[in-house]
Amino acid sequence: MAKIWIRQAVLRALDDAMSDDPTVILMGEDVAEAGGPFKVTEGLLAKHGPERVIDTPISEMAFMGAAVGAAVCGLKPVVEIMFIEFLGVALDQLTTQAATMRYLSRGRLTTPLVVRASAGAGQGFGCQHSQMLDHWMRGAPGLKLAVTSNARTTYGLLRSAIEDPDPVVVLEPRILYSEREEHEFDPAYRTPLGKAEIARPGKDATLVTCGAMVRVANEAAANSNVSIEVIDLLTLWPWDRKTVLESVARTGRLVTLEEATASAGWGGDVVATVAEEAFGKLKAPPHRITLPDAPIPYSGVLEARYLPNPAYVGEQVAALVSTNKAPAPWWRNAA
Amino acid sequence: MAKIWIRQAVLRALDDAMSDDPTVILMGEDVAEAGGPFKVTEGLLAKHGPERVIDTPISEMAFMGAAVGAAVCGLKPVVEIMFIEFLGVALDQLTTQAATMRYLSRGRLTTPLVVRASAGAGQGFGCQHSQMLDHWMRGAPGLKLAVTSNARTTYGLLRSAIEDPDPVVVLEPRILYSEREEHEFDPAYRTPLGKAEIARPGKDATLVTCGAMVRVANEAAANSNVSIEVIDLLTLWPWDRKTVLESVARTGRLVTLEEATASAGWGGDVVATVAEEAFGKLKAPPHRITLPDAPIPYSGVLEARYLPNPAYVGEQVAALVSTNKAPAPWWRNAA
Amino acid sequence: MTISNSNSPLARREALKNRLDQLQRMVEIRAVENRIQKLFAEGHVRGSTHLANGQEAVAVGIARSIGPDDIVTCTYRGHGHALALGVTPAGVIGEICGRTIGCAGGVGGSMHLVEPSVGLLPTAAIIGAGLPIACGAAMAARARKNGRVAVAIFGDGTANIGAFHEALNFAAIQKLPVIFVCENNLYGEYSRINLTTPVEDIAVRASSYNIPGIIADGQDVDKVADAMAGPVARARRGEGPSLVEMKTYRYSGHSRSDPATYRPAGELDAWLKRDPIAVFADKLIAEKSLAPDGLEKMQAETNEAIERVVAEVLESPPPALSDLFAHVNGQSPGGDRRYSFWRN
Amino acid sequence: MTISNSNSPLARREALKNRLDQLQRMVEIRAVENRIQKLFAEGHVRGSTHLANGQEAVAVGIARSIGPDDIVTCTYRGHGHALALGVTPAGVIGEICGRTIGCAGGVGGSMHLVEPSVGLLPTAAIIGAGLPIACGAAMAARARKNGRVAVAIFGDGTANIGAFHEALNFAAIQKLPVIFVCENNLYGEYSRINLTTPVEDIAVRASSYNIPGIIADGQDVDKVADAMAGPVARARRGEGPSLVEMKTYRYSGHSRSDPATYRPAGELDAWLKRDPIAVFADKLIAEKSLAPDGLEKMQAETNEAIERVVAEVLESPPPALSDLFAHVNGQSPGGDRRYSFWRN
Ligand SMILES: Cc1ncc(C[n+]2csc(CCOP(=O)(O)OP(=O)(O)O)c2C)c(N)n1
Ligand SMILES: Cc1ncc(C[n+]2csc(CCOP(=O)(O)OP(=O)(O)O)c2C)c(N)n1
Ligand SMILES: [Mg+2]
Ligand SMILES: [Mg+2]
Repeated sequence: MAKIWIRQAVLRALDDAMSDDPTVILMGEDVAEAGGPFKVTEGLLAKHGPERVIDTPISEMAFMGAAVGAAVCGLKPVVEIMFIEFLGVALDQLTTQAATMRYLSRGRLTTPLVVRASAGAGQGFGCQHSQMLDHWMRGAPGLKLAVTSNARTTYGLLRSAIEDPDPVVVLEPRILYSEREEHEFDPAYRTPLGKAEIARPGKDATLVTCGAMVRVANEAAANSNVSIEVIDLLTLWPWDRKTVLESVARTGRLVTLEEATASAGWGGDVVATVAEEAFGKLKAPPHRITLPDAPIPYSGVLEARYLPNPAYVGEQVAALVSTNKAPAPWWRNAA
Repeated sequence: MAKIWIRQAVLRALDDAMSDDPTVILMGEDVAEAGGPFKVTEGLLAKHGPERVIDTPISEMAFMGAAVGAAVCGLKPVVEIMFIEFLGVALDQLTTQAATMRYLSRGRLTTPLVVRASAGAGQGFGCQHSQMLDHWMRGAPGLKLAVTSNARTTYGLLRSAIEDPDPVVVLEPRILYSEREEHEFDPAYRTPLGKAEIARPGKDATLVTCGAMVRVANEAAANSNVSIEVIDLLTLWPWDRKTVLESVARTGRLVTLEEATASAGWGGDVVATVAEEAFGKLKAPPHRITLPDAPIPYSGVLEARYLPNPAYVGEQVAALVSTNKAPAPWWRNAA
Repeated sequence: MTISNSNSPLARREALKNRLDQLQRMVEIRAVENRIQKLFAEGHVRGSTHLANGQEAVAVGIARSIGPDDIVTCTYRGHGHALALGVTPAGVIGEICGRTIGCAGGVGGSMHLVEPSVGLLPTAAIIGAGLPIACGAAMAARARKNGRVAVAIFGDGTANIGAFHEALNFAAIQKLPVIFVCENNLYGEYSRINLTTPVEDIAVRASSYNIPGIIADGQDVDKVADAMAGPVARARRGEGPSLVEMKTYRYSGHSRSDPATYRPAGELDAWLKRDPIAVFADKLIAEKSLAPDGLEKMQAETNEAIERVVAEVLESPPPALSDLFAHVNGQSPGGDRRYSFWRN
Repeated sequence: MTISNSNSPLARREALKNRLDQLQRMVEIRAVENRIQKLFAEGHVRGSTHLANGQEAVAVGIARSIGPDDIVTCTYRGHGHALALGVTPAGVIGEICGRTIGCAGGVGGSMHLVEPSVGLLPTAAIIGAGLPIACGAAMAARARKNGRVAVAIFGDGTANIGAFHEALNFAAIQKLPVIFVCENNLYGEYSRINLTTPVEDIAVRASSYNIPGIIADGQDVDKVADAMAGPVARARRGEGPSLVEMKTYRYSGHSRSDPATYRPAGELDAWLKRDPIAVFADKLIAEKSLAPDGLEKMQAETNEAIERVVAEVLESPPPALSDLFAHVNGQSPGGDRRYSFWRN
């Protein structure tokens, strides 16, 4: 097995998709000549040419909307939104236009486009460049939403998203780009949209998470004296109720772990769904591990505490399992 | 008591606020000369002058951002976003800029602005002009979010929002504007932000809702043979956990009712919070009454079915109370 | 002109090669808009609707100057454009009445007309949304090297939204085959252009993108077509986008609820004197292709035809509950009805 | 020039009345940027940071031409502007190192510098965000009738985002006292302006809004100030906004990680020949207010001073956990520290 950078999985997925399908094009700021701000598109311009790998002006609304029009007319655009926050100047094209195109045309027009966006905290980019913001993309039933978690799922989700007939947003935890991993690429491999994965089996509690938090969850589980089943949700919408409900049926306990505050996170929907469907079957209250209600701080000391870490997650789950009571979040005392 | 149109409560709140505080200004498309697309600002230009009641170009990003700058520099801007969907071209200024100003300036700068937006379905405006979209505004801890439900709360929430030191979004269910109600204005009255209200007491189930759905909930409760306690959440963030938890402690059952799909609605957070805090104390599974996962249809026949109505809500709650099992949503069979 | 009563959008579009049919289409648009006003009063129309009577020459002039497989994005004020491009009166009126016979099966409504077979993407209800989308359609045409163009139709007030600026800049730097057509009817909702826009001519903004900016008389269908010809040819040659401004006027208010009292006295009358239908009818009479009383006849026939369509529409059922769940995404019921531009 | 070592942003701003202090401030900016580069290498800086060495004349020229109670919005490339406006080196370096001594207490970072007492709002990390915000500051000034102005500082690449267009149009129609200053350093990230923008001069876009568009040599602090004078006076007179384009160049890459290999050979060298510090030093020598070896002395002193600041910063603690929850909203801990512009 070769050790690769996870950013290479993005590059490889885009390269393979473009090689397999001549209608796939890339658009974004500095994705062509410069090979991408995060170097995930390096070499694609030389290999696939300037008509398919396109540098754009700083005009998210224009190129997001252009992707919609291009998709409707037969191309498969992959748009890079450098930091997910930048969708705040272009959201309309994605959630209001792309997501309703199929519906309004009664199935005659589709928008098979992919929005790739780096997201998440942990690197000191500050409060305007570190959020997940997946909640902006929920509530638009014509739109699908996925989050990558390692080299394999990065490759697999991107390939599936590009082949999907609908608009799909793929959030790529920025912090993973520069991580290394043993991985052998399989061009035929796909991570199916809508399916969650059991990242690590366990008996005492189901820990549902996604993105960069999957590593945190796995590490917490590995070092825990309770048996934690880690589920990587992978697709946030439509999410895999079956896998989650079956796991909770086995473990009897549910914990969600996400990079979002409670009021915006997907954890609310997951916990609510389980509370509705598995009523009376839980041994302990469902529990959400979230971010505190504060913007993301720049200071490394603060950001390290702000984000859930393996030790904290381990304590929280262990406390839930041992007491069958929900533990208080760390800030209940700190604040 | 005089019968008034609910739109008059908006007008009166704005007029009184501008009379009490010379720093309050209004901005929006056609709010001045024309008196507002929904006629909720009629007469304000004549009374308060063109420097305080300002017509804008069709430039949501510009006037939303101008409101941020004006607020930071000592004015109290009230911005009208005609239909909440239009924030899709200006969201950055609200959730990324306004919401972080206080934090980034360490409390030296604040943005006391109010965004008023008409929202919600029921009038045949179609899928791009009928959403609530409150989820776009959640997950930004510097920002507050409220929804009006009648003449009193429209007046009371707007006055509180304008007096609040933080940016506040007030969603006004469009369908209420043209409803009439017995109401006597009290200029001293405020609906406090962060407090929910028990709209109708009951013993068998707690029905948490907001906005136009409060009427639906009240009517359902009035015609039900089970005793339903209707809670008007009023503020969606920060929401009143105490009132909800205390009610559920009394009734032992929780139902949420909202104009949103399950994956985006605030119901997930409310149900999750109750499932966490009231674990083991519920007689029946918590239950969410939501919209189906489809865009809002234009056809009156479809939209009437798409939106929860009193009969349906009544059946759902009654079924939950009588069987202590969660009833299936209407579309489980229809779809 | 009976062709215009065809149920084939494509055939209706082809008919515009005939100048009499162009006049008839303008008459039809006027008749449909007037009838929709009435249908509103009769309670058959929900929400809002935005009439374009007075702007018929712009719609027909554009439609006649591009082909049915060129792509068009338009706005909520799209009834006239939809009819001009070929959508049938039943498709338009049916949609506005929320019936299955409508061009979006009754789920879209007045603001969302659509007909892929004549290049019309779903009209957008968000200001500016159509301009970037047209850029993308143009990118797809360029990728296919098929010489097709995209046309984005929008209003004067839309020239103040960010998407306008970004789309024109993007199209210019990418040299995209797209024509941006601004229908300057002097008003954005209830605001006259001078209250929101510091320049009188939207076309001057073309200089910010180093592209041609052209101004045309929007009340003369021939002048509209002439103004389109150069930009369309330029786009097909791969030389990039243009901004074309059509000076026109909407006779009614912004939407159903608007009496348009904000208009200066005499403004409407002055424009009525140059009514696009009368202007074109006079030409055809001078050209001897229309009898002196030809217009009245045409209007009478058209009104009757529209009444028949209205009857047909009101007999058409509303969508079924299952339509609510159809075509939401690729997993939804409704079947694969995907339309491929430039493939059939 | 010792004044520049003052800990009072206001005093540092006042010092700019003195031409020698203007030179010293430019030297300080250069020294701070170079030191930050080093601090990055030393691991004291997280995330990204965007240096502006080469653009010092623009920063000092703007700061000297407006008052401390005029409002400024700026971007992530704001170290130089913050220092020029008066923020102390400790406030800037401290923030970039995430220490409590930083101007945002260490919670903001390199992209979010702030100092209300000299009119600097938190610099924004989202392209274009500052332009509409400056419009609002100008509205507030106008409402107070206090003759103050707002200045929005942004880059050439930002001229392609919607907020630029909307803000200029809004300011023009409202005749707001705001000056839009575009630092045209020829690059937006790694893209040269000609690859993203179909016009060479951003200033030509002023014509789309019927406002003055001015182009200035950004490497000569006096020319920068001259270019600002007219627009500032015009704004104070209530005659509306202007767009001022400063032709300048950034010596380093877009951000820490960028070696700027995309630049044509010789371009950097050509600009280095007109280094703003050298250009101004030569003038002051000619004016006899600076000794021939005065610049070297000044640079040496400044470097020492900055080293002392760095030592002070590295001794400053990171924020406390409680700072994470302070000033999130009105109910948060942290106390009422609200600053009122034009009230004190
Ligand atoms: C982003 C956005 N803002 C505001 C509106 C509300 N709105 C609908 S039509 C309209 C006026 C548009 O004027 P113009 O562009 O001149 O087109 P016209 O209606 O005159 O054809 C406005 C402001 C909208 N639909 N979208
Ligand atoms: C909306 C948005 N899109 C993209 C970015 C990423 N970005 C940060 S700086 C930059 C280049 C800006 O270039 P310019 O305006 O010329 O300013 P300069 O960096 O040259 O000072 C870009 C694209 C952003 N911060 N916000
Ligand atoms: Mg108009
Ligand atoms: Mg630049």
